[in-house]
Amino acid sequence: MPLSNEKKKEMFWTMLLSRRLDERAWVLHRQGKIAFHISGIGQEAAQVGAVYAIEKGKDWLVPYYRDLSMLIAMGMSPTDFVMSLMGKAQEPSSGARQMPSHFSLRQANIVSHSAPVATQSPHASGIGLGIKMDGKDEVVLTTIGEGSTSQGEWYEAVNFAAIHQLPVVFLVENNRYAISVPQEKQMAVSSAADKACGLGLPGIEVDGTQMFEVYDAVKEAVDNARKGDGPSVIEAKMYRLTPHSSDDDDRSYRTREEVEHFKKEDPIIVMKEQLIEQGLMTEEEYKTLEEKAKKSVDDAVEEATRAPYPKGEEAATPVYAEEENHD
Amino acid sequence: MPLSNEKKKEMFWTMLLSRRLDERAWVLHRQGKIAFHISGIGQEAAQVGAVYAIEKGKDWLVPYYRDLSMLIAMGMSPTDFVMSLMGKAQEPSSGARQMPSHFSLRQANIVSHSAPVATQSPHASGIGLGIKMDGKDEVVLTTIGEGSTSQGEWYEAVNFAAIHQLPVVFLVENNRYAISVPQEKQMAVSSAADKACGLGLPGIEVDGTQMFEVYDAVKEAVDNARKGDGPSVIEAKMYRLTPHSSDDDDRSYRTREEVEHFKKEDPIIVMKEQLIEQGLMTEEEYKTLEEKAKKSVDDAVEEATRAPYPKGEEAATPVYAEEENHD
Amino acid sequence: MTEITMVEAIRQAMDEELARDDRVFIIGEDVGVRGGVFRATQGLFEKYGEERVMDSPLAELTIVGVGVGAALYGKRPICEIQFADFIYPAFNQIVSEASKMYYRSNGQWTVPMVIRAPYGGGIGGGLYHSQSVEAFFTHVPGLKVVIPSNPYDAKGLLKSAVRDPNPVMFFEPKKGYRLIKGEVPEDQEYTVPIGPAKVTREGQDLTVFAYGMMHHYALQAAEKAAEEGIDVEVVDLRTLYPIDQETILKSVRKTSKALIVHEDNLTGGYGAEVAATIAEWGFKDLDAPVRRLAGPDVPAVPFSHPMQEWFMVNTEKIANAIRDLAAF
Amino acid sequence: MTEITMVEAIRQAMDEELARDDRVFIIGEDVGVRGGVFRATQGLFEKYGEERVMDSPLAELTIVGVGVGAALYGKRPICEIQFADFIYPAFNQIVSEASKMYYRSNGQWTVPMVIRAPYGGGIGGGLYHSQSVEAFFTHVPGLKVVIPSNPYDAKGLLKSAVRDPNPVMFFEPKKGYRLIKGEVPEDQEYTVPIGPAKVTREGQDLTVFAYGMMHHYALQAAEKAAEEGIDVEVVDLRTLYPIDQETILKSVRKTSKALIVHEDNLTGGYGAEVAATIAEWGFKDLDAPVRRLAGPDVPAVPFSHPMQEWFMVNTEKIANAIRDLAAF
Ligand SMILES: Cc1ncc(C[n+]2csc(CCOP(=O)(O)OP(=O)(O)O)c2C)c(N)n1
Ligand SMILES: Cc1ncc(C[n+]2csc(CCOP(=O)(O)OP(=O)(O)O)c2C)c(N)n1
Ligand SMILES: [Mg+2]
Ligand SMILES: [Mg+2]
Repeated sequence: MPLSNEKKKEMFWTMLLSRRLDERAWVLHRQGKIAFHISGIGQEAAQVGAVYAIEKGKDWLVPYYRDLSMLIAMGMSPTDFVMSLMGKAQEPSSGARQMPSHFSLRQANIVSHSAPVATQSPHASGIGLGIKMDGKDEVVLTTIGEGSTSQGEWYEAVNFAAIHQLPVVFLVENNRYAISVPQEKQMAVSSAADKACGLGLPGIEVDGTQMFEVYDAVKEAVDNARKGDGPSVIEAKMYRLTPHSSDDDDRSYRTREEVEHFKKEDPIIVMKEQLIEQGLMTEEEYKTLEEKAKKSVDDAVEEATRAPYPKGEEAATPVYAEEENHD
Repeated sequence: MPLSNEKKKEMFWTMLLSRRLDERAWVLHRQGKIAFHISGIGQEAAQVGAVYAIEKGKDWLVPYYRDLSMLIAMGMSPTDFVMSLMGKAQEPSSGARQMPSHFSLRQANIVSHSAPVATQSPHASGIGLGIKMDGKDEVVLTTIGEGSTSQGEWYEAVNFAAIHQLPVVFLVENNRYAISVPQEKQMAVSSAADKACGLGLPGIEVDGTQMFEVYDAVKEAVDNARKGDGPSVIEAKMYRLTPHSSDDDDRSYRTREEVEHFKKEDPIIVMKEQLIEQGLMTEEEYKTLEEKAKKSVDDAVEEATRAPYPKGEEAATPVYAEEENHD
Repeated sequence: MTEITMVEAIRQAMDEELARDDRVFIIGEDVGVRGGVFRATQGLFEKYGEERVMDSPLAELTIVGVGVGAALYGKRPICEIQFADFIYPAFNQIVSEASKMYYRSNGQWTVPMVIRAPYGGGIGGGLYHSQSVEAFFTHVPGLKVVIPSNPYDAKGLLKSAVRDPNPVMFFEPKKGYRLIKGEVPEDQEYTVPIGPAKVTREGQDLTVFAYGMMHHYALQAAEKAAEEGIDVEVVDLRTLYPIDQETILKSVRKTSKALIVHEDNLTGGYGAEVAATIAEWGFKDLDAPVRRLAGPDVPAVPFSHPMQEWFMVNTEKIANAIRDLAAF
Repeated sequence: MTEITMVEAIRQAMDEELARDDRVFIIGEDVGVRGGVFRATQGLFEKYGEERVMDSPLAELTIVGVGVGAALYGKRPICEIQFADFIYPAFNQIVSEASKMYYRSNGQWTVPMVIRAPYGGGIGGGLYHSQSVEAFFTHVPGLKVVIPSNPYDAKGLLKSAVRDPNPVMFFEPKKGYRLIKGEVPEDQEYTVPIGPAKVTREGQDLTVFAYGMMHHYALQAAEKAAEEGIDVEVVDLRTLYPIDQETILKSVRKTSKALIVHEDNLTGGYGAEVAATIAEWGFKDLDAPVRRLAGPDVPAVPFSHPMQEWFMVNTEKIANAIRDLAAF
């Protein structure tokens, strides 16, 4: 079933809202109102395209720190996110224990991830194993940066999923850098999708600025996984338009020309033009969306600013569970 | 330059001597004279074929615990080996600190390895890096079992070597089992050589009972590495003709029929017949070799039996080096 | 009650838990048809099938990482590490992930899993089949660390570990697998709670704190000492982490002298924490220095028999340490 | 003498060692053009080229495992782990390989390498950019573990570490990178030996043992206490492993009271070994319980500022502990 026009517009809206929220985080950082931000700017088309291919409330998402727009798509509110930026007690991922953008949303089947890269990949395979054991038709989508596929952890996770034909889609968000280190120093192949051939599962490469192409590729992989046809690796190629994080200065390792070049391929611009061209959205509508996004972000900042910080001693718990957390 | 007939006979002799030594170890174990043995029986053709492709005294060997015949080829004496079986003070690998078959021979550029599998693979890449930095034309040969290629450690080692085009040959000795676990539970590809395509280096499969085919394949990879054309993965397919170790009982996981089937492809028989067929060896000569091997093994056992055990307190050192050990 | 071995007790615990709760499954190297290299899973593959007694690839990170994921999904994995010495590839998954998941998600996600591993020396295993690794984990909040010393506890504690909603490191003294036998109720289910240490021998003159194989030897050494008129109390620490300060301090209050024994290297070993606890909170009760008897600070237990014996703590060495401390 | 920061001292040490010995090279994530995420390798790539200041793949096991191999070949790698929290993927290579190579080969093979990693909290890094990991390594014979507290030592100890024929874990208190400044000789080469702890403040009433950032705070707390008439001795442990028992026990002999401070979690932390050492060999000298002040036993330092402050040991908390102990 192809995406409806409504769905397509909704997807664009998710991209746009995430982008404006993400940009605001940079502003808050410059204003000294938050201590840290790590950005998804430039990766929204791939993220939204991918996450719309799984079923909300049924499938599983095991994300990484750039996946803000996936989280927004799955139901994390802008206020939730700004609270995490500010370290407010009520932020839903960790009660402000983790740095911002280290997501978790139990009720949406979004698994908590940590900072050490690639540790989430075996979790995805383990969830896939559980699904297979129970004979369910759920699917796991997990994401990672291209640099992080250098970790043995990723290899082992994919290998296990391939051996047992688990319903897992391994999405690699290739934004060309791991902080300062370019792809050529991470691998001797031209795409992380190429790594799949060595592990016995399909590897697909897709243009990460093309939201609907990403959707199609991931949807096919998800459908296969759901049918019991096993896992896939998908690499979406894109570009990290911001420095690695608010602690980074990217001028030492890439030219301004390079960044400017890729700004022309900004997925927000690409997708906006595509929607307008295809008659799915008018300039008018777009402006309304922009206003709506701005208001949503403004409100979020205001609400989050009012929210209380945790008390120091709240950090004493919860170290050990008294009961497991399953239904 | 093809192998001379003399070389070929020498290679067969090395196989044969290793085999008889290895068999004696099983006997010593049954007699209660040694505590542990882990065997290379069935893997000699591949091992000798491979190790003859590197240059003694110049190239590097980073082996694993089944490589007895490689060690014999590189200059470890049968007495040395029996001493290690018996835990005698003078055994050259570790002064009896390690279990038998955990080899090291500094003067022959054979690096000490441990029991945790795959830890040797990154060492091989590190040595390769050193060689490249110094602009030397040395080569590293490193070995591993097929099951152990499931470790992220192996993937990372090969990946690094591929990125930097290091002079390393990664030989996988695929004997079809990792203790009881068959290859299908380790990987979703039909050969560890297939894994190479995902890492951007050549992957070659070869029949591990055919000593000269293995030699040719490894020689080509070694030549490429020496020229600066980078690393290769080679998988030699073979069969472990004995239980995993003297602690194992393989009847729980494979049929006697299967083992009997592969005994017919015993590389000693295969290579003996080949040499006789090609007129490189007569039955007479073969008998002489057998006698020579028996005598060599007898002598080794006698000599090793006479050698002293270490004193307990010798184990107190050497924990820290006072000086590095390099020239 | 019948007398069974340690390894049989462990096998029984897993058998019963697999039968009780179909979310429980075993994953590890050679745990399937082979029944485990120590036969701890013998017969379980045949009884519960390939999916619940699952041979993993040869990769400890996979075993634990997949276990964490399965636990998040709602399963209750028992991960077997073939030898404790091979747990390090999984260190990141244990320390960064399993232990911190509950805290970092502010209680959203639990990781109910058990990681079993045989540990310890004296079995001719050399540097890499003899290691004691508990001290790497008794420093990691979020984990529990359990080491049984006898079949009764092994069975009861392992069953508790499987039911615990937290990740539990369960280290089994492999030298005792067949050597240590003990009575276990036959027709009656029981568990042993994770948490409390246990006074296994009452005494007045000094306390020996030990666990695993060393606890076995400590009891023997206490008997020897008794013949010489030294009345030794023995405490089996059992749950090393979180530490049972109360039982430890109560015993020191009574005997005023403490000897801590483990086979792991001395420096930075678990004994340091027990000693530090006593030095901080039992100081007023102490009549003598807090003594530790442990493996020497060399990398691991060497293979050759004389060197292995030099390394290992045994009944005789414990008895000597008891005599010294009693005479202080 | 000029005043420089900790991170500048570390940069200088590497610069000088790269210049002195062409076997030395640096490998790590972002150490090249980026100059390291903390700028510890700034300018070195430009000066020594890509081969000697080498960006690794994003894989700590690779960094250390390749480092071990290069060291075996005859190089002298300096491996940078971007944050100590990310060292666990390399744990197997450090604990199974680097630390045991010399012993297991009976002295044939040495692994002269340094593993540098910034550690510690108080910088808003949350659970995974704030960890103290030293206690995992101060239990591993064959390794040396060094933590400097000031620029002079940082430079001198790092130079010694590079020249040491053994693997040296070199943990750098990242909060102090720019905060702690100190004098370092300008035109004169020097090293500081690995091994000895150092009395950095003489006192009579009690001794505070600390290292890294906590040593910095300990000196400040000692000043506060002095105003209140408490005469505190401060010992900078510097080389944690092997432990300098002599300096520790000598100070306890003098002051009879010991307070050990670290920011790592309390239980099973390095302080346990220091306390145990004192309780065993300095018992007769003690006038009070051996006190430890350390991070609480939660998984790691939380991100949000109030929770971070709750976790972190600081000057005020140390001063309070000093007052308590002095009053005992
Ligand atoms: C195990 C580990 N090592 C190092 C880091 C520090 N680090 C954080 S993000 C990052 C780069 C990640 O690059 P990539 O995987 O390409 O993802 P991207 O950030 O580009 O999306 C590094 C090195 C980390 N988080 N975890
Ligand atoms: C890290 C690690 N895990 C487990 C073991 C136990 N073990 C020793 S050999 C072996 C099987 C190895 O299989 P493979 O790599 O195929 O080599 P083979 O023995 O068949 O030659 C296992 C599981 C080990 N030595 N190291
Ligand atoms: Mg990237
Ligand atoms: Mg095999």
